[in-house]
Amino acid sequence: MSELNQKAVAKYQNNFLKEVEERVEDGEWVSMCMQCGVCAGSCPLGPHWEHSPQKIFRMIMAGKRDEVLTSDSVWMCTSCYSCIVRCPRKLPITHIMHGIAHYAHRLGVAPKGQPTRELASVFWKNLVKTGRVNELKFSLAVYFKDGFSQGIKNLLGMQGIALGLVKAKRLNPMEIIGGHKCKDVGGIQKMLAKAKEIEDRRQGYTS
Amino acid sequence: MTASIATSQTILVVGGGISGMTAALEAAECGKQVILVERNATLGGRTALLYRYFPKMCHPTCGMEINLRRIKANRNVRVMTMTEVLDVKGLRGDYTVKLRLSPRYVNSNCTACGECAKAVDAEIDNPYEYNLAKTRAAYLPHNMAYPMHYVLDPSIIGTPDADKAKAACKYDAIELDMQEEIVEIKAGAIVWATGWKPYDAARIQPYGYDRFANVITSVEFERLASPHGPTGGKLLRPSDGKEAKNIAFIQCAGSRDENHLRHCSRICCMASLKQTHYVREAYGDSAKSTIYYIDIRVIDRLEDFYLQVQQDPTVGFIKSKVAKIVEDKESNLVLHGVDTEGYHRYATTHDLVVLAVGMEPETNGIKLPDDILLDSSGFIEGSNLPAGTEGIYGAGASSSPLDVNRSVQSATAAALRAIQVVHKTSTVEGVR
Amino acid sequence: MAEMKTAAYICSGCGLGDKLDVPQLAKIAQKEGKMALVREHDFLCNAEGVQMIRDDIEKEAVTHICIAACSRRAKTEAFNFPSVAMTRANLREGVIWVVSEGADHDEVRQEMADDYVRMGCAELKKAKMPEGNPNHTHLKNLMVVGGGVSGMTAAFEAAETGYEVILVEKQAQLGGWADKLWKRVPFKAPYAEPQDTGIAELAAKVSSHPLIKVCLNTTVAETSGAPGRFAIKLAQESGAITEVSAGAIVQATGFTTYDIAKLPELGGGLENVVDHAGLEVLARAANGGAIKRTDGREIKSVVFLQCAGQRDDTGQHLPYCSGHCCATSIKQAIYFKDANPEVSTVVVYDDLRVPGMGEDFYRSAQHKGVIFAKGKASKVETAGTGCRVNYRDLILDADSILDADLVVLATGQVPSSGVNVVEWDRLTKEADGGSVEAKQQKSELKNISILNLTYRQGPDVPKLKYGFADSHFICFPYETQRTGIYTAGPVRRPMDILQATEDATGAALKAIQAAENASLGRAAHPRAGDLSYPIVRLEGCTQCKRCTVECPFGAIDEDEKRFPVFNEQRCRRCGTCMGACPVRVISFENYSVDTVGNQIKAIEIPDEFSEKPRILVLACENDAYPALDMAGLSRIVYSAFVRIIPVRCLGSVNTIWITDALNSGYDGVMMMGCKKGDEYQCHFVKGSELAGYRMSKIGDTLTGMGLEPERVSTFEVAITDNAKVAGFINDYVAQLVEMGPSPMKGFN
Amino acid sequence: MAKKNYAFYPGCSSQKGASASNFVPSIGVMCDKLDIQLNEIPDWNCCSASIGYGEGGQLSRLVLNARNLALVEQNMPGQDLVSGCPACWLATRETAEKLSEVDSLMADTNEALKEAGLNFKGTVKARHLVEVLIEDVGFDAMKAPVVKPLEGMKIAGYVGCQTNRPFGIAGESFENPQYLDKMIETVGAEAATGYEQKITCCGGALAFSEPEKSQKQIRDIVESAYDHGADMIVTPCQLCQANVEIYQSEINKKKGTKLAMPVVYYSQLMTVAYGGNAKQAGLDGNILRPQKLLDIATK
Repeated sequence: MSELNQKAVAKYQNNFLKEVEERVEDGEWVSMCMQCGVCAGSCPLGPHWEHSPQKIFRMIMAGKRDEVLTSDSVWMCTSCYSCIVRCPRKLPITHIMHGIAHYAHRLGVAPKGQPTRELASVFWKNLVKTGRVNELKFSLAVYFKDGFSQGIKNLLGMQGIALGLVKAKRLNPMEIIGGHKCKDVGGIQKMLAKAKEIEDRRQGYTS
Repeated sequence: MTASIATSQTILVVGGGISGMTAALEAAECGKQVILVERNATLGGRTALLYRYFPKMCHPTCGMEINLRRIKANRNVRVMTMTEVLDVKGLRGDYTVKLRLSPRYVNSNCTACGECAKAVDAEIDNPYEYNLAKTRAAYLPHNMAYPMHYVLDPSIIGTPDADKAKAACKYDAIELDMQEEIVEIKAGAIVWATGWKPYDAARIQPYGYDRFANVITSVEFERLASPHGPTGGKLLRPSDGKEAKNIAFIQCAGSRDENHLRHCSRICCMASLKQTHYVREAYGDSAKSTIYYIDIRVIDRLEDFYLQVQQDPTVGFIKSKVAKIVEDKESNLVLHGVDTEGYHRYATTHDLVVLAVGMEPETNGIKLPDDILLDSSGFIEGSNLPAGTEGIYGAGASSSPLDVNRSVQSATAAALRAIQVVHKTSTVEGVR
Repeated sequence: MAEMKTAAYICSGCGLGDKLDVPQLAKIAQKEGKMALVREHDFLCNAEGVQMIRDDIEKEAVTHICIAACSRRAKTEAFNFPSVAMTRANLREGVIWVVSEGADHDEVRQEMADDYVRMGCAELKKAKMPEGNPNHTHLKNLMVVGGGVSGMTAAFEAAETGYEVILVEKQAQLGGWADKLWKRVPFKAPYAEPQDTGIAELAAKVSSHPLIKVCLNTTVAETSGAPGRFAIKLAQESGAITEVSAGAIVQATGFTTYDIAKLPELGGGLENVVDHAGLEVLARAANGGAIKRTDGREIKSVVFLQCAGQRDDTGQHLPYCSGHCCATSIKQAIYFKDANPEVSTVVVYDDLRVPGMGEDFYRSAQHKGVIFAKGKASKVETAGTGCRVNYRDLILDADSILDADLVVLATGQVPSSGVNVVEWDRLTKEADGGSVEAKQQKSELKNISILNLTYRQGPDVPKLKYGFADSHFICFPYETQRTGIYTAGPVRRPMDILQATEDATGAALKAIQAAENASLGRAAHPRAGDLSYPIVRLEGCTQCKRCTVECPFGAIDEDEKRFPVFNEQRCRRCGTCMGACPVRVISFENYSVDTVGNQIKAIEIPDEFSEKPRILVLACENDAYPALDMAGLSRIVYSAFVRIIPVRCLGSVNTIWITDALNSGYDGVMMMGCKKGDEYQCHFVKGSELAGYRMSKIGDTLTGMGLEPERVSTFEVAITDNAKVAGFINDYVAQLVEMGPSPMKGFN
Repeated sequence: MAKKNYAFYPGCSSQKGASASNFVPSIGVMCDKLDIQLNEIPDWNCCSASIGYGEGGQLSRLVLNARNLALVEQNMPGQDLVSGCPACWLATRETAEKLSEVDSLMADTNEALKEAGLNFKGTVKARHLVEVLIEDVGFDAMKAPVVKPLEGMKIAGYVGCQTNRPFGIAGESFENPQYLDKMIETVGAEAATGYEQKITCCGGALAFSEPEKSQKQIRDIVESAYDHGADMIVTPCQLCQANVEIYQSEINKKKGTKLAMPVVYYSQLMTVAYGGNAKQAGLDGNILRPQKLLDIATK
């Protein structure tokens, strides 16, 4: 168990709802759920996950901390916002799902090898580095995330698509050398570091 | 503008549905002078358009018959239909109310013989059938209409149809030059009983009321079930007239929803439970009703009714707010969602979907006296004036989403409050 | 009284003149109907026609008029002549609109119209203008029984309307259950926070009101009389009796809470398990601070179990839902959250029932962190220093547990409604039959009576179900079967404070109205304003007691000689007594054995070779008659062989009408009334049931007359059955044609 | 007529050689015809997209978007921020709304922005290019420059998610928005009515990480367009365009289908209707050749 996680367990004891309310983006909305299930039925990834949003909310209220934080389901959000626009209690469900996923990742308890989790990390690194995302680098990083040989396999599998894009000038192989970046990368990086510092303070990771 | 036709001892009741009729009658049967104004061409309001009441499964028109008989027998009540309140001025005990009387184009000579309807060709959507059917543009609102007079739809005025109607009437009942009138009346107290309207189902977009012919509302379903309705009481679906045997009832269609109505409309659970009876009545064991709900809200003795429906093998319950409806090629409807009791995903096909639409107060959309205080949903909560200085009282579904029984209680209470005002005013004036 | 002068007016408008031989109708009215004056008019309901009638009344001293035109339900504003007796021959809805079109049917159509004119004239000759009950009453004050929210509200609202009130409360102070609450559920926007009960203020206003006399420590020892003249004996705790009188009564005796000791599986009886009332005690003690248990320990976690002993389908507990408990648990959970947001509050519910704006209160609690778990509790046991709740989490579909310092059981309301008069009636019969045990039980039962009515039909207001003294009717929630006595608040239906306040205000109006109407000699609902009243020729009475037993409203007592004593102010004018009376000594001025009997005998019966059967239809005026009218309005055709007479209620049908009809050569009789049974629709309670019962006994008579029992049939007709009723008629006519003409034909 | 100025936020996908780069010229032609002047925000940064949440906290993501808003506020006063990419628009608009609602977040954001030498007061409105077309230009004005009506084409208007939810176009339904069909008709083509996959999510956010699931969505979207007799799909979403277009071959490979439904971005349609050539419309950038459109463009 990671240190952050241990600290969180100690801090909140059995009050997982409170933990979520304080530390998860829009977590204070969780208690407003009335278990109607419209989110569960609206999610395009519905047939694929184990826990619907509404069930996740009930699990939070019932103190099922481990089950929630290790759930694969919270990583399956496509950000389509169908749940949000239909929720009769106007819960920002998309954001809460993102928030739970982020929190689980932060504590280091999110499911290992969860593809979206890995992708998200790569994406963010890519972003922080230049202030903009470089699609080619990003894609390559994703394909090679499970090691070199798997990366080659992935790449071969997708080469038709990649070639098509290259042909259509929508994937530039030259990007690998240079590519786009913001001028004020330094400022952006400082700004992001500051944001994290503030948020950590607010959420009680640091005092 | 014509002269005043009432005094400060008069109680004005606004709205001629069951609440308004009740308030008017209860006050009148205590000996008070009452003016009952109704915007439509007939008294009766929404309950007159229902097939049966829960939980007794009796007919709303039965009670209406009694109330109409009370009105016919009571000289203290003056009924004004096609009349709307434009403005209320003054204070408790001394209101001046401006009324607009829309032309009916038919006077009280009308004997309801029906010759004018036979003469006209134009048809209009019948508002008393929730537009599920057409009616001739000269029409009697319904069989229980009071006054029992025909109406000409304004759309035919100035057309040859209007002249045909006039020519067909042997009793000089049709007055094509009838004009809108504005009158002012005095009143000591006002009971505001303007009732409710079904929430606009088209706004609940995932359910496709505006796109799918076989998604209808609970009030429309009442008309389908009524032997006086457009299908003669047969449960036929609108798209193809096929018998609708497998029917979904979707609860909280608009209610308990911050995108629509914040409040719970109270009546819808019982209304749907009642409507499962219609389906069973029509098709026996081959009927199939499914209720999709969040919480079944049937309080007090109504629980008996719920229990009875639960025991009906043709009725199923799914705890779920339906996420969306898709129409298939045969115009059947596929409901998508998740049964939250234990999490079961479904995609179920139904012949017909009935949306248990919420009650929106009719106060949303009409001009109200300034001193009426509304709650967040637009129901009349009370008065802006200090306690004891108010003289306008909400009654029935204008004050809260109420069922008929509670509306009548509320209207009776409002009638007493109105009587208190005219009593106190008269005491002060030394009239009593 | 002025000398009777009759007139008949025959309208030829609305196609009557085209389809019927109006001069012939006029001739019938004159020759057979013996009308002093007969006039035809081509548009009787217009100003000119009405003026003609008015002129006759004024100038020709006409006292009785028969309008032969449209249905009695139509054109009531035009044909409104309050100073004369009036009958209506229904030629439009009853004849030309329902008889098949075409010359082939001219003959039967005309015969039908002829008969209706004969009947209208015949009825008129027996009808009198109701003069009103000469026994006027003068009391207009109210007695309100029960000093809780409902009773205080009823008393205060009546007093504010200007009526004096006697408020009777058995406790030493006003307030009732509501006074024991720390706060009440919100009744105003934003519906988010518990609010002050306001009970102390209300009690103060009531106590100091100049028109209210508050009697504490007092119960009702006896109630006799009728609206406008109730005589009441009040018993003080000391045993002293005071006699008072009142014009009408509101019974607002509230409820008791369901005993949690009956719920051991949910921990009822354990130290740290309380009901809502128990929690209010703790909350009041905390006075806004941290809520503590009786052992002084601060409560850090609390679980509310909804529907405890309610919605029970096992027959052990309350089968109904008390309606307020979800909001009450929400309110109490908020007590905890407001005192200390860290307190864990879980509400275990099956359906969360907060109708209307209660949804906002639910949201408010969720916002404050109250957790709602859809689940069913199976067991509550002591664990550690608190309790353990075992429940099935219905969302997670898993058996779960919750540990809490305190468990609150949301139990229901049990009405304090006094004696079950059905039980009373059974015991009375057994006691009269000599059962000592029944006599004993009866006297025990009397101890719990609230009103101690001296009525023949028991000491309290009849209950509808589960002990609640509610109205049976959707449209008329204030209907009770005891005129001038209205129930209000949780005694009639489980309810919260807001509803009880509305209910009590309405009940106050009804009580005032009952007293006012009694003082004018008028009937109460549903024949409000009716001035006719039962007149009995006691000299002919055989003391059979049928009228006293069958009166649905307990209006008729018996004197010591077992003669019926009519309390007219209690009477609703349904005529059930008239229908019951075997010696036909009961009548109303405008509705009697003769007014109907004369109509029956007035028609012309074709001979047995004519192939024209005649069927008498006695139709309930509230449902069947309007349905027949609407069949006309919709031009639904039915047989021209029927002759329809509206009756106030099938309960008023005296069997003599049936036997007279059959003796006169009618081929059959149809009785059309409303639905019977538990969900009866009769506004006079049991008219159609009584009719059914009486007709089941008529079989022997028919056999004696050599008639088939099918010649008398009862039909259930709802007001919407306009197409169905035509079918009933046509089918029945076909059945009778098949059966052949009545053998009684031609014996007269 | 004077051109109306907007602060343009192209987003990462519109950079040269990126997946939405081929739309850039068509946006240019379209805006030119409609008197819209797009001024690129200097040194704009990534919005963090739908996937940034995994690693980036809420405040980090707000700050990223606030930086762009602050750049507009500081450098391009009075101009609305406009993006052609729904993800960029959505993230920016959500940020603008959240910051205006929650004062503490605004304060925290500005504390972080200070590190990049910026400050945001909350005066900038974030809008989608389609919003600008509908609300500021209007359908009539959109129709005016049409010189080559797209007659004989039946097009399925695929709105997708993020241009539609949670904000969408004012007055439009989340479940059945009409504006795209109206735009199709405005340029003279026929809209495939009853296209029920109009608002289905294409799963773009999970295209890399959950390809099977995402491709299932795409298959439904494309097959329904075939069912409705559409010649092509048009979308206001750059991500949807890429996703729905490029994976069809992959689906064919795995599932044995023969999907080849061209998918275009709306500005491509308009450019052709406004008389632009194939290159201006960026049609060479489409992997699945929109033949009918090409025919009209080269006519």
